[in-house]
Amino acid sequence: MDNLRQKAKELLESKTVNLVIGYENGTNGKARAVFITDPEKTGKLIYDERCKQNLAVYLNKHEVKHYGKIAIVAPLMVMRSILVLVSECQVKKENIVALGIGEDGSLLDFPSLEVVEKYVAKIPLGNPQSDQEILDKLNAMTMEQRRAFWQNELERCFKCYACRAACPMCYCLRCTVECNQPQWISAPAHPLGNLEWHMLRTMHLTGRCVSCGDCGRACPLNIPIHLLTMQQAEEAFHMFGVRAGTSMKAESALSTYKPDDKENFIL
Amino acid sequence: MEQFEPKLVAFVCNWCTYAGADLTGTSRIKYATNVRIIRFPCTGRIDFMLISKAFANGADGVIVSGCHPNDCHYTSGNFHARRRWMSFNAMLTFMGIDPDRIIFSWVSAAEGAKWADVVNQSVEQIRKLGPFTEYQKLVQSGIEEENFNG
Amino acid sequence: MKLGIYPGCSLTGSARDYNESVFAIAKACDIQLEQVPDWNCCGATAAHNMNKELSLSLPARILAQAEKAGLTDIVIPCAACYSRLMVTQHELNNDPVLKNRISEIIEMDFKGTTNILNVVQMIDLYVSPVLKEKIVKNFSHKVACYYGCLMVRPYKVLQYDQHEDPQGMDNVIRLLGGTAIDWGYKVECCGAGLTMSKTEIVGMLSGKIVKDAARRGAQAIVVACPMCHSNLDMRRPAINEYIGEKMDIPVIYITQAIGLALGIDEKTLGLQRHFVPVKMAEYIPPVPESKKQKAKEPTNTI
Amino acid sequence: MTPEKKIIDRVALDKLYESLKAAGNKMFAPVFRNEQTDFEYNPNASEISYNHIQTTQSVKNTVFPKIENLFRFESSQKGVDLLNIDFTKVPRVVVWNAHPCDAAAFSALDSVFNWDFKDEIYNSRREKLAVIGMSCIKADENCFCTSVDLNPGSVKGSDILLTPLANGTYLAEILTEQGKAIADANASLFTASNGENKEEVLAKVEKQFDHSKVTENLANGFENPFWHEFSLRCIGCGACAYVCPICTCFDIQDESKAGNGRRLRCWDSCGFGLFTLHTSGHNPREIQSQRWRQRVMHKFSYQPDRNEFIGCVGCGRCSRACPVDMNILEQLVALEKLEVAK
Amino acid sequence: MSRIGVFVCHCGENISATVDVAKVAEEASKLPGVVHSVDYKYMCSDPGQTLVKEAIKEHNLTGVVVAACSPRMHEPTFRKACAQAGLNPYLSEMANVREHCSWVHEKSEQTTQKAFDVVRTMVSKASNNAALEPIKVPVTKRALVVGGGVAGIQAALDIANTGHKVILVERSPSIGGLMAQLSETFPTLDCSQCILTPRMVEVAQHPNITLYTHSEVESVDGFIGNFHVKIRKKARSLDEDLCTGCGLCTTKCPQKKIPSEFEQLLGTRPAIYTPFPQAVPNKPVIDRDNCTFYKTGKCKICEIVCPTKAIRFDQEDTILEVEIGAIVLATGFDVKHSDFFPEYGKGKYKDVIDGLQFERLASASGPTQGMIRRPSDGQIPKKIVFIACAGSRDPAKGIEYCSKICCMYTAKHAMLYKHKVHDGEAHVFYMDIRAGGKMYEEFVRRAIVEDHVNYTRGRVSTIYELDGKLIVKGADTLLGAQSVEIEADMVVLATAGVASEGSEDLAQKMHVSYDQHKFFAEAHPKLKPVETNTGGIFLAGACQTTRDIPDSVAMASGAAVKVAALFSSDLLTREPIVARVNRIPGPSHSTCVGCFLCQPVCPYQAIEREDIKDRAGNIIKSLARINEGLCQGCGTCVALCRSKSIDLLGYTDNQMHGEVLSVLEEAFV
Repeated sequence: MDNLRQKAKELLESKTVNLVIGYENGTNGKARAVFITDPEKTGKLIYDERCKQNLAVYLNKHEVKHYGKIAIVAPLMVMRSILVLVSECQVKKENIVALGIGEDGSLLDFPSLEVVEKYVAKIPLGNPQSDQEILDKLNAMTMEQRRAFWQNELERCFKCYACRAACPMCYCLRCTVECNQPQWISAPAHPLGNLEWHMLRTMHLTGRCVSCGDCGRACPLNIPIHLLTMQQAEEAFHMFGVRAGTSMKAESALSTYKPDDKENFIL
Repeated sequence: MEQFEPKLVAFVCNWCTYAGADLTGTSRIKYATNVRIIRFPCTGRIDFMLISKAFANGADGVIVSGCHPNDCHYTSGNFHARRRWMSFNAMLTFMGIDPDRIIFSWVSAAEGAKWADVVNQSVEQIRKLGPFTEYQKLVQSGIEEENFNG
Repeated sequence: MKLGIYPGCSLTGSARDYNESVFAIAKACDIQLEQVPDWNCCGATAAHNMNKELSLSLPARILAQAEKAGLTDIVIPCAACYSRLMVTQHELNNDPVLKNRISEIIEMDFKGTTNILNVVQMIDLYVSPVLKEKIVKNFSHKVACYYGCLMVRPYKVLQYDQHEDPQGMDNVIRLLGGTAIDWGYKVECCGAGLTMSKTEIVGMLSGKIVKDAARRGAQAIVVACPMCHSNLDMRRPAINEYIGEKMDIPVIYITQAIGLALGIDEKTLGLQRHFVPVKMAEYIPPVPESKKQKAKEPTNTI
Repeated sequence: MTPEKKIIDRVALDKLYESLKAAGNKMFAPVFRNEQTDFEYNPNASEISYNHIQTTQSVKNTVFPKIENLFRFESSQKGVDLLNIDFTKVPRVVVWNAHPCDAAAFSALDSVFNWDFKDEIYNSRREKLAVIGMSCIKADENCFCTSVDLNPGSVKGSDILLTPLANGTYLAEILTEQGKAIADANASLFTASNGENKEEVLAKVEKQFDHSKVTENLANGFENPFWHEFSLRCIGCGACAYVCPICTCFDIQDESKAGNGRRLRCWDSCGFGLFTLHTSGHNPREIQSQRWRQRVMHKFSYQPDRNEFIGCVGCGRCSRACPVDMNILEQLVALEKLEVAK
Repeated sequence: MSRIGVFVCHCGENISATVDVAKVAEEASKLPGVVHSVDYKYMCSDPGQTLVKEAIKEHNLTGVVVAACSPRMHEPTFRKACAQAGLNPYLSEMANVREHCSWVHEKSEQTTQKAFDVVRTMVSKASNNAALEPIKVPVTKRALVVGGGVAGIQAALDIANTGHKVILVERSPSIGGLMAQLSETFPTLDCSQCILTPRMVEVAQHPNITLYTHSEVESVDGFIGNFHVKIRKKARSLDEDLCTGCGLCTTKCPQKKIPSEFEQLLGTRPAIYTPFPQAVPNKPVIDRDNCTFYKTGKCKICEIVCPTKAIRFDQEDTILEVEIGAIVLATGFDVKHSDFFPEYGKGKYKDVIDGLQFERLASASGPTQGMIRRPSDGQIPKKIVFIACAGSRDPAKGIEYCSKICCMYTAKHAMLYKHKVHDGEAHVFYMDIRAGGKMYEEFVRRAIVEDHVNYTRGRVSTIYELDGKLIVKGADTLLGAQSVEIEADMVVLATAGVASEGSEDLAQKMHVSYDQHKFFAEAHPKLKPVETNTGGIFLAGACQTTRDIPDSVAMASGAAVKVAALFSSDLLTREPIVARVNRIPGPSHSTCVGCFLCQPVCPYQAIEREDIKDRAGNIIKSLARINEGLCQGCGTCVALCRSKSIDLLGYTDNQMHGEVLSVLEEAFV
């Protein structure tokens, strides 16, 4: 933790970066994002198991971009999100300093994002075990059971779009749900509208989701929507052998192909 | 009782399947009347949301068809489409929406007979599955309940 | 390695020697052969000319029995049976309606998933790979491999070997250290089903086969079909009559050829059952001490 | 009317619930499900939660549902016909076991839906609504009703306010004619009270700030850098607005097929980037800090000015729902202390 | 509100026989936006089109829907009609109620209902149509002809003679193709080389033709009028400018026994060789696989003897990049060889040869100087059997089609044999004799009547060798399927003609479609036989299906005219069916967020990066822009774009979405 604060302090003092995004103690025992410009305030920085939010979501935020060069406290899912955002031209890699956090919570030294790529390449990726267990349960169910499960869950959605707002990859200026020529998604939060919205979100994140689970955590109604994108992340890996957030090259699952991709279900 | 006549919509590419369906016509091969064809320039153009729109608007089944791999008039449209469909299929399966409602196929401009088979098979398959009520009932549900009875 | 086997009528009757040799080499190569339980006639050769449903139901029941017994792969030494079962599986798998109809008739659930092997396919899969270390003495003879019709035709259904010029047995013979001659009658008709009704035609058709093989210096005709065997072997008198001279070229089963190379004695292989004597002296390899005694017995008796 | 006080015990309480339900009312009561307590229509008496501090969503759903049908339309050769909602079909609803903050919120909603245009649909729902309140005997660090002129035992907005007493029975304050009607119809379930004092059982909620001071500071703090600092963290979702008992922003959506369809009113939020986007491309609230400011300003400056009420009942739901810990109380306290140039 | 006219065609009886066209027209008139709806016997006819034109003026229509045949048939026709009536052609749509409806369904309520549904759907599309302006692109007036056979030669010469530059690419060391290998040609029996070689020389000397032999097309990018082609010039190991073609090297080369491809392996050639004496260009090439120097590092005799020191052992393949406006594919065909037929010995009988080999035997310049000698022992065959349809018309062999040329050349072969071996006996086994063509039937009769060739109608089941003879076992179906056995000295198989090797790869490089037999597919079987579905690429000769010399030459000239037509104007107008990235007012400028995931999916590299700058020149935003010259309108990027910022003109999201809703609007009957 001290190394983290120290490193952040140095970066701000040396003007290497103008802003440090990290975690601080929030209200009522929660941890939350903090934005530090003053080297003296880096003492606020913390890192512990409460620090779950995917801070990469801020990198694309209009106000935040204004700071130019930014250092960001980056546990694995943040590293991967950064790589995705770079590969999708949303952040310039020279503008990002990743304050990497290792599995054990220690500070990692990342002189450049290329090093991050190498680091990520070495780590076994996949969904958080707890979530994967639920996925396995769901996959073991019958089609009918799964339908019932999701219908019950998704009907509750009231479309506050916290899932969208919390996701670093949902950075579109105008989301498809906001198109009304044509009306791709029925906007009202009725069962069809909700199903269409969550289908769309899931498909648009297929091959781009880094399984951070923030969409699920953000949902005020505790709908486990993160399972949808996590399942797709696994599918994409099994079907196409690609995982999002492993490289800065633009090779997301749905914008690339192999001539010999399997197609067992096609007549 | 009279047997259920499913409604199917077919999203086909202009160069292979649409031409193939034309050939079915020129060869006077007969097939079921339940399908309506919508012509796209390429399977790569077919947005997955159109498939769900078709269901939401009363389709019991959807056929998606284009050029065989390597035969795409635009060289790679069908490859990209294929990945999109694979992902879409996987998602539907996970959400418990029967992917058998969608029939994917490759039909070349030379396969007029195959098109007829694809259509007939699909119609039979969907007829077996019956009307896609579980999807269509989503459309009306929700509001009246909320407002009046619930 | 466990395989199902459907013997059919001939292997338990006129072609016992075939049956014996199949089991003998299977044993030698640790292939465990399990009979399809409660099997019935395959309907060859008459049924499909008389009643289509019957001709499909009979084999369908056999296959259903195999499925029920959990036999995923079954070997069918008799080419006629092989043909009937293959045809049935092919037709039913391509016609769901008919499939259901037949299932009703046989009152059994027929999936059509069984993997059907003819004897050469079995050899290719499970015998050839181990031949090298098991051969006691090369079967170094010049033979004419005769395939006939049922084993390779119709190609559309069987999808086996190159039907115009099959090589399956030729390759096996080569593996055994023998020479398979190139000749003109590999897949010509032997008269097949006419063996009872029109013996003289069998005499002519089979005659041409035997004659060509003989004049090209083959020491034996190698077959994998009981029908061919009986026509070329049992009908030899009629053949001789047609040719006008006595042909003594023997007709042996591919399995017997293998057996000999493996050093299995001729009785176990049923060689003594042939009508045209097999001059064992020419064929039999020197056998291990223990069996010397046996090997010396006169062997050209029928 | 002069409020009456009665006593009702736990068993009778369930009976009262069932009898109201049996009387054809749609009961809207809190239930614990999916790891959260939230209101539902017509749960069984046994399912109802009485020990929660706060529900995820407010009770505004009963009068202002997340989506509602304004009217239907059908087009024919002649033209388009509008088919209005049959208000007689609007059901009687009893809000059961709502905390004082929720009960109080209704008066705010009333003025929002009536201050200029009289919203027929809202009013028709409101008329058929009865509120059975429940004083709070516990609160948490997100509650601040006392800072917005309410308290854990406020009677405002309730037809009957129940207060759980130490002895397991409930003090029932019958506050309105409608409440009286309910009590009378079920007289047998109530017993007379003998001056029980609810104050001692009520939750203790410290007053955290002076809202008039906040309002005053806001009036002068529009350009204050405070907004930028405090809202950098905000990711601009609609969670706070959707769980808020008073937020009433909505969006109009038409759904039609082959010229027939319906017009729907759906919840919306001033926190969304597109909320104020003009067709011209101009967006008066271009960045999140401006949107967040709007939310706070609206509740603590504009509404007090325009409608003489504070757009907040201190229920603390937004703070609980926020995925990034945008804590409203924390900010109001800071705003009270904010140094602004007069 | 749009004002749409609906025109339902009877197509004679073709549609009206199964569809109640009057009802469809009547129902359509009730659709929202439809102001005029009629049915007529032949919409595509002149009066039919006039009907449309007048209606456009009279009802000032904003859209037209013609319910008739497939748009692939008549869309252009009606677009033109609309244009003539002053309506933007892209405001017209066709409802396919023939190929997709009346022809595939029986007469019934459902069929009529379907027809109506299709019409309604297209009405909805038409109402979402926007007027589009054709895109103009410049044309590079240089043609590429791939393949130097007679078709390629003819196409190249015809184009060159219209005054345009032509590049002719040939895979082998010399042009000439199969025709150069033929002895005589039917039905006139004139010498093939005598008529071909002058044309070959003409190509070599033509100022407008650049000839690249021993070369192949590496890659093709771009689009009609603007192809960018890479040509691999394989190393000849020779400086072509220095080489005089004296041929000394070829005579001195120690390697002499290499089977000659040109002689169909019946003759031999050295390692440095020209395929045949009249080769064009007459410059040898070193066959590196068989050259002693390349194998052992020693020899270099050719280098020593070469008077002009033209040998270049270290020469490497070179890649030429050229800008091309139009391409003619003339890659010809191959014949199956005798090893394709197990029943005929699978190539193990030396004296069972294919037709092309016989051509070489019969050719005066061939390995036997025109004497018919059998390959095994050089004896003159006294009894020869020709088997027609070897492989052709044989589904079991995977060649269902008729190779078309075999009947004729078999007759020719039999004749040539009889002319050369007077005491010989020639038998022909055939299925049918297909001698359609000027003087063709007469030619076959001559073989039978004058030259006494024995024609036997029946198939040959097998051939086997016996005591140096080939036993041909067949059946004579005209004599009651009586089995025939002929003891022949030599057998000639009229083997099937198949797509030339590598045509599949080439098709994929060129983005042209091909049929199940790998022959290139024409754009329309009758009306566009020389066009392909890919603009600017045309077909000549046997690469489209096997054909004989006159057909190939005719087709080549046809393709040449198409090219000339394309080159006749400086600007080419292209269909405006292209993708566009939306633009909206600032500060956003577009809903595109510039993720550029669309870039890798574009097969034409048409998606570029555009930087929006403020007045100070700082980049405000980077977003995608489509190069309309390169875009071919597949729409893959459109479906991929998450923010729906790209749309495809002519197939917009609104139109496709509208179609889906509309097609499902009414209950089916």
